[in-house]
Amino acid sequence: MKIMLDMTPKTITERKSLRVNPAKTCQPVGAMYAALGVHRCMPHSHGSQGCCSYHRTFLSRHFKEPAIATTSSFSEGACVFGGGSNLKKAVKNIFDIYNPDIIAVHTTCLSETIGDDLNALIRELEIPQGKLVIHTNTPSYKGSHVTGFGNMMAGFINYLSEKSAVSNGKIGIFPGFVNPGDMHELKRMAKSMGVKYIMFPDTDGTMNTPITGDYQMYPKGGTTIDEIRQLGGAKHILALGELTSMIPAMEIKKKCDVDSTALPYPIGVEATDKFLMSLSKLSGKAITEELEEERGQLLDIMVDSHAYYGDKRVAISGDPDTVLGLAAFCLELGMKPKYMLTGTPDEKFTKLAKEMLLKYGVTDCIAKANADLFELHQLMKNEAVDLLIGGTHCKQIAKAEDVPFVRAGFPIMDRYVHSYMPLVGYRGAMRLAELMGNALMDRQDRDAEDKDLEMVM
Amino acid sequence: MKIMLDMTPKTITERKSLRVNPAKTCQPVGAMYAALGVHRCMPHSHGSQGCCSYHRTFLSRHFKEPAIATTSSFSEGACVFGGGSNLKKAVKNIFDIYNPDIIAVHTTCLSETIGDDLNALIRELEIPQGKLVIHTNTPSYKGSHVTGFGNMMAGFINYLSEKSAVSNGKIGIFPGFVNPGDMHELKRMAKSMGVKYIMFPDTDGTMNTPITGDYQMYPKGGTTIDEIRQLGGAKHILALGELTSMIPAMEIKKKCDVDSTALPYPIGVEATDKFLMSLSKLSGKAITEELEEERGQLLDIMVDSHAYYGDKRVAISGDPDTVLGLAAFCLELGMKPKYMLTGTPDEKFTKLAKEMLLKYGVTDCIAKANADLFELHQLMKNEAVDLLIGGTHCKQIAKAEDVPFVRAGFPIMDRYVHSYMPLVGYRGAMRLAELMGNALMDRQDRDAEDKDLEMVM
Amino acid sequence: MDAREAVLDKYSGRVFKNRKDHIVELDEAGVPKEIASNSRSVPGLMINRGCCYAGCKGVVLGPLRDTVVITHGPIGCGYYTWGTRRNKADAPDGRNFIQYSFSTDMQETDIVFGGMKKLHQAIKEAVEIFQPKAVMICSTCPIGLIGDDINAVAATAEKEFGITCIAYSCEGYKGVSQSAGHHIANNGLMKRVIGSAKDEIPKEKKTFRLNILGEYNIGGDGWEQERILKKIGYEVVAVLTGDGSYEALTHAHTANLNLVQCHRSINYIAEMMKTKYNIDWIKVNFIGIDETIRTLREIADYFDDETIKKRTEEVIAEELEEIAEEREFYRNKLTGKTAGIFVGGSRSHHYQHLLMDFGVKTVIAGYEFAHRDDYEGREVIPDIKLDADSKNIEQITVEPDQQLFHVALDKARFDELRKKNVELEYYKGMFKDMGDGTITIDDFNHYETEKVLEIFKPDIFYSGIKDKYMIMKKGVPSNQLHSYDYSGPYACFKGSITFARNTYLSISTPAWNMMTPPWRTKSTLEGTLGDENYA
Amino acid sequence: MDAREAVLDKYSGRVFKNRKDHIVELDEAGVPKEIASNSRSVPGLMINRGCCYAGCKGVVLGPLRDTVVITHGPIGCGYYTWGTRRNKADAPDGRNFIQYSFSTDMQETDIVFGGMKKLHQAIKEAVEIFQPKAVMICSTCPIGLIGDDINAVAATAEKEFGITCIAYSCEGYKGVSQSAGHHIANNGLMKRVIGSAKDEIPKEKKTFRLNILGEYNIGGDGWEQERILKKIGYEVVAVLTGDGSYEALTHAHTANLNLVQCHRSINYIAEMMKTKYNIDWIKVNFIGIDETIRTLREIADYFDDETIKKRTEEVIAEELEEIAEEREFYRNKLTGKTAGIFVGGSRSHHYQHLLMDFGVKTVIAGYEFAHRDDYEGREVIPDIKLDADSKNIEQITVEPDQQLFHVALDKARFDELRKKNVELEYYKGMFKDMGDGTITIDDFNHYETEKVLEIFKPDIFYSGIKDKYMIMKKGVPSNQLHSYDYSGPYACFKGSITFARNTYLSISTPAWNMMTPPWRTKSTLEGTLGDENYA
Repeated sequence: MKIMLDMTPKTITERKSLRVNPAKTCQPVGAMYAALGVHRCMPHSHGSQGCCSYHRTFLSRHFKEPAIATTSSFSEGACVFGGGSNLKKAVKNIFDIYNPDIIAVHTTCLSETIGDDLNALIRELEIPQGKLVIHTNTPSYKGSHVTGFGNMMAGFINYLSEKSAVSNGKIGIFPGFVNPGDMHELKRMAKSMGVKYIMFPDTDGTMNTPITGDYQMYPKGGTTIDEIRQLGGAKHILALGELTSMIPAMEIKKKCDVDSTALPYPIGVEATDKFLMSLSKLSGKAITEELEEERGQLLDIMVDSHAYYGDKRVAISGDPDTVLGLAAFCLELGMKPKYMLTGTPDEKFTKLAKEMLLKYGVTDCIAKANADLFELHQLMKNEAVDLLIGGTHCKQIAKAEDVPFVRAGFPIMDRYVHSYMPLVGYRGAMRLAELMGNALMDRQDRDAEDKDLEMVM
Repeated sequence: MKIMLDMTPKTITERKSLRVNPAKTCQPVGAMYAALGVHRCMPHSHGSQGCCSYHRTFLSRHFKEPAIATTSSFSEGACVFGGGSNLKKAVKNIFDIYNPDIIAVHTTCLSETIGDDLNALIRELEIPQGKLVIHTNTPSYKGSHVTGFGNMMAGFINYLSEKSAVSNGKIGIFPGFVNPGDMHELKRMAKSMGVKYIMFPDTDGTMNTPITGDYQMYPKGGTTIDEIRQLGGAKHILALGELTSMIPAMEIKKKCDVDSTALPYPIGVEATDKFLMSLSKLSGKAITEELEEERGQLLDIMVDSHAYYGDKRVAISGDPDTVLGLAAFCLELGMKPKYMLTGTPDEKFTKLAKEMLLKYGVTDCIAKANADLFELHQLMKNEAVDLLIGGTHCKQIAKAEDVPFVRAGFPIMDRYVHSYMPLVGYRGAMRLAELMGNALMDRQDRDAEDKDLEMVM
Repeated sequence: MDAREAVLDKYSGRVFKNRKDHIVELDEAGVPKEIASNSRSVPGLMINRGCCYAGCKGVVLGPLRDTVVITHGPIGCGYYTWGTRRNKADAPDGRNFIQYSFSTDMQETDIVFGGMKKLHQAIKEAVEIFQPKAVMICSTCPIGLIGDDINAVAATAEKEFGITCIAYSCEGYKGVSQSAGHHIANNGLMKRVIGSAKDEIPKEKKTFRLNILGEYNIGGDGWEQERILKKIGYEVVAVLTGDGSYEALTHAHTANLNLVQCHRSINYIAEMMKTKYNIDWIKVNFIGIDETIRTLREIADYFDDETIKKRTEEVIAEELEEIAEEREFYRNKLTGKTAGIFVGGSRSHHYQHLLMDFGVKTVIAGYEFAHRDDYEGREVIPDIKLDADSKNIEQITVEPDQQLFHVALDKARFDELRKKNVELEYYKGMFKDMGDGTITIDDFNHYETEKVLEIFKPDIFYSGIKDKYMIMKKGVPSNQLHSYDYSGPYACFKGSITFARNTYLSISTPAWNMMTPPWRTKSTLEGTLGDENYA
Repeated sequence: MDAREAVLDKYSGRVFKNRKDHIVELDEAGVPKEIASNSRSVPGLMINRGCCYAGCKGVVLGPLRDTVVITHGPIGCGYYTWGTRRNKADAPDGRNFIQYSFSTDMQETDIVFGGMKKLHQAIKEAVEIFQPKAVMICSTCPIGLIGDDINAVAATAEKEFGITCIAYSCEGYKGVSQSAGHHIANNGLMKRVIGSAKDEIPKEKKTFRLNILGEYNIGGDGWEQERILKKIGYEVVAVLTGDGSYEALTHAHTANLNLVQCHRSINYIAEMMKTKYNIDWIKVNFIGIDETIRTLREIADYFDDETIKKRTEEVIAEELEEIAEEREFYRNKLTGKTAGIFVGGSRSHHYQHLLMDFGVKTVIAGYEFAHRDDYEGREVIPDIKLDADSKNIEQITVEPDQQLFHVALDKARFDELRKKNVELEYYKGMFKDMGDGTITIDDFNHYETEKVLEIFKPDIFYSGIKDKYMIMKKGVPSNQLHSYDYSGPYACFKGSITFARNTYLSISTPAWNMMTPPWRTKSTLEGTLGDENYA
């Protein structure tokens, strides 16, 4: 029988060199996304123009929003003589024509391999009064898009954040590589408590903008340059995503001696508890009744619907902190993660996954970093699951194996609205519970014989 | 071939007397729901104990929450001698044992047929100091649960609302027969604008309560008795649901000379615009940037995803104002309502439906009040649709006809989380767009040949 | 203050006087206790009982799949009994009315001017559109008051449309609970349906033909019982009424033995079939592993056939083998837990055995609408005084049908079986299996449920949907034993595992450990700030 | 200030000097204009162009379904070209690699120490796991710099694994756009694949064997063309490269005629096959109803066969009949609208015809990576001066293959066809179909797109995903002509209706009328308060 992904054999053979159906992409696109979370910032890709084109496309496909960015448009000559001249022209043109307040340059595998010294190149630029150019190094052959996201944040901090003798009392929140809807929800929770914070980066207001008939190249959202400066005087940083936000957290310590606390993405009950308690401890503000009520509502839902999740085996693929967060909530719902896979090569993922699984006594879950979807598919062919959670690229596996599929994480290229909606916080967990519950119950209904279709569930 | 609802013939024959698979239920359950939206109130069913049992069950199945209510437990003797004695005993016991602040009595077909004079019976009760007993008449053989909801509101107003020479400046909001999640969203919008309002009734906080290990028979939510009193001095009432809220709107006019404006449920763009503009006009408060931004985001989503809705034929079944609201948003998305059916017998529904359809140039939609799901199914057998929207009872039709199905309205007995989430407001419309979009796109994916399964959509 | 007193403590005056006799503490197994039951509920107490209509249409008649059951009255009652009871049915020919709800949807004018014409027209439409095997009519509260003669309408329709048409005057206010409705439904079925095909009784000595009475196939329980019985070699003539059919019921008189699963709802028919057709009945219980084994052996014993006995043991062994591993797993997980059970008729008794199979002790149990015999055993029946509410329910008497009379079981064999505690023409009731300080409540209410939860702190509490969410808000896992929480079957061997699994999942779902926000137990100032620090 | 000046107004200095020659206003149809194209983009301008790799792997090689195409480089490039271009493929035997992405996922150590070993190992693994018909290797930016000899690796692998293995040095920085990649891919296919089966040319006089060149089967366009062509009586030997296969390409030399759909991406192969095999090519256009008719008639004319000609007219009539009603409907809805089209190679030209079928006038058009001939017609080719970037792209020359040489078309017939404007060995370019104040922009950028939208206010603007959301934020409907907004096919008769329908839905979706909140145009104090008042 001819089926989807028919060339994937069940037998798993070791692959040392061939990557098939990756579960990660390259650093620059993460850097571009981070830069889009800064107010009046133009992300700039220093390399061939294909990179910039691909990254803008990737982001537009997920967010259904314009993803502005420029490129140094390397030609063969630039490879020989270095990209300095292209950067210089580009920066001049960008300020002339698109007039951002800041240009955030990230490198590519090309400019990295050439060895362009961005520090030097930027020092030599003529930058208009009041404007800024900063950069980060994002070699595509190291880490993944998640690494690039952190590196770009570190670039901003390195250039802009100012060490301060006295704390400005604000809490820095690094939201991690999440959706505008998540950042919005993180801010709502902080606002509910009256916490003074700086969210960095912040794509809520830049990558989920209204349509009005009047296109704004720089919408009113995004972390302001001033806020990034002030991060250097923050009281403390909550660095969400124990892998994602590590690089900028180390940078802000190094540059401005601001301490950070690493927290998991606040997905599910305990991780959200941790986030709120940390906010509360640092700010001295109480966790509000409103939030406590949402927590109780979430638990109410979890208790009410537990039978539909209990012992269900789940495969989760995506970015490392997202997979960890989703798995944590699945465990809280009584589900059993069977596969936890990320493409990002970072063994810390495996360590954290194992700790979490151990806590819930789950011993037969395969947790792997530096993995790909071809492997996930092969694993699923050998031992099936009840639910698959991941980005759009998993849909073929879901179809091939006829497994219920919940879209969560990056990228979701084949559905709408997701980027406006949170997965973080208690409200986000309610949404996740609904998505997973519906997927499982829809399947139960689909597979039910007519005599077994239930009117009440 | 044996299929779901196999006894439903395609040929439609006229039925004058036989109701098959109803799309409505009886008044008392609506009255019970309305009373559950009042703080420290015990709904009381004056009739046989089966009514109360069924109604509590119905509400618990939809909300996954306790639905408290007591009954007069009519026996055959009560039918002969009248229910006064039962009511008297009941009221005493309720105050003794369950200690509410107010008992809200509604009648049933039994006590109505007997002819119990509730005004007289209540006048004769010994009511503890500071406690209240009110009532409404909800004969099950008139209207539907929607009518009962309005009647119970009118009962509260009739007993409690106090006419005032000077306005207290508050806007009364009658939310209609909607979910706690909707009421929460209505309040959020009003709060965002700084409008002083009284929401009546308000099940946000009574029918979506947290789990804490400590059961509260009377949770902190619900409209307070004092607020219902103050409704009589309200500046104006926004009566949402042009059919649902008509009865209480007329009652508050009659009792306290407070004017009301009838508005459709704020489902979709224009209806939400109307609601906010009315709030703004009445309160003098501006519509906030936050809300305007949500509106723009909603429209952005609608534009981005229009191709998946465009020209899709949709069947909508449910309560009259809900069907009108859902149809309005479907039309705004470019969909074509093909059937709009409600079980509630009220020709105003048909009139409003036709006006709305005319505005969008849709001429082949069958809009019917006093209809049932058997008829809907027969219609769908004759001319198919692309999407079915309604409560759980539609699921068999969806399975029988293999039509994508979105659950919205009452009752949803076979899924979780829905009652916490809004359909009203711009955020509610985003959720609806996601639900409908996913249903349509999931179907496209399901039916796609492998070669046509799209990675980007 | 013992538990019973603590529960009653809040009540004063008339309520105390009423309720005190409905609550019984069972100190020691075997000591007989009397309980008040099957009497009017106290108005204003938030009870779980339904009405007569619910017992007649909702429980007994609803499951008949080939019959159009028209609810005659306003829309509500027909609506609420539509697809909500999980009495599954599967019509091989697709003629399945279980998915439908039929009603006359009475309007105000019908109440004023009478609904007989409307009912007649509704029957006409039902027959024309659906061509069912039979039409049944169930009236709701106002019908009795306005004086619609539904029997007359049914008789006319039967003649006019040439189809069996039976009316049930099961108005909601009749009796004190669903129980009245069971009785009315039983009467109607006995009078008009059971045995109406009048086919001859097979005369061969050895036939193993059974009816299962009081099995409504909730979650497929009946199917599981049929599977086991057929595997052993029995023929199931009719099930009353789970996945049942009018058609099968007309032949029910040809069975050799009636198995009574739910004693409360169907004992009337068992007795009447004994009188009319001399069919013996035994009280069975397919809920619980040991109970299923006991039941199967007793049925085999009844027929006293070596092949059947051998096959019975083989099937028991096979089934036990299949569940052995999971049984052990869940027994380990559940042993030592305690439970409460508040449900309708017989389940509060049946499920105690199933729980015991997994080491769970039932410390609280109660019936919603049982009679004294369901608690104390049928020996108390002669002592039960009927009150006015029960007297109003028609009692029918049947006469032996000499033509269709079965050969009697040998008297000596009967006595022998009884001596072996086979519940032949007998039900022992729930009390005999309880004791040890456990408590039983008849017609339990919301307040009492809260109270016993606080006193006994059970690990899980089985009740219905109206209680469920209240119980869980109190932090106690709660599963519905009316609807099996949309799972099942729970009957027989495999069903016991499904039940144990659901119970285990409900008790162990992680959410229970997270109910209290951590900041309520430890100050956020002492809270850990993540496991690691980048600083 | 005319439109062109308005667009250029913001530019100063070098940018102005560069861009002014890329923007052309076409006053009058038929007046030749020169446009600068296929030159380096200005750094910092937000352009829509991709890179050489995108043209080679993304466009030309990616659609081959039976071939494992390994991207040699870091993970990104392989990832972005995975499942995103909608070049549909359907392998009857399930051997379909279209759903897969293969890469060497180069790491830092590979960059430092070279990636040849890794590539070799990757090929080994690909062959062992997937057993493809062929392996192709496409290198990305760093590969050229670190000096991996991918041709050597390919040659070794070919020998070692006994499978065709072809390397393409299509590093992203080569050339100025995707265009360089097309050329590199074309060269590789010509050198190693096309005709490699070396099967004899059928000698019978009358065979109607076609290749379709430059058709990538986006949204199934190629399938629709094949359906029509087969219906008429043609045989399609190979499609380059939509739903294409290595296998079919090896036999492509046996076709009698090459149809060139996308001139830009594939004209190299058309020319080389003419030289090597003497296969004539004609520029066709299956986009648009009238264009499809014209194309079908010209192909029939080329073969000059009465049966084919007759069948052509029959098929045209049939297809027209099928779409007549909808064509009329959408023409009524769309007539008078204006459009802009900014897309890659030939579509900005092709779609103008399709739009005209429905009465929509294209007022702005631009190519992303076209050459002068795509604008001005092939007659300007001799005048085109190659700049350094283009010179770096390998030019290969092929020699006539005497054994596989086709019989030449009669010279007189050739001239006759050319006289009838059949584009035999010719493409007229886009300009000849424009004029009347419309504007053309080469290598359009974000700023210019915004600007022309403001000036021309078109009713719809066709572009790609990078522009789409910006355009719509400005209130202008925008559909993607790279991916057809996940719809299609748009080709031929039925496709035209699908296109018209999508266009109509995009223009008419009600949301456009609601963009401005009503309180922005009328004070809420004047706002109507509902239609009715209960007061």
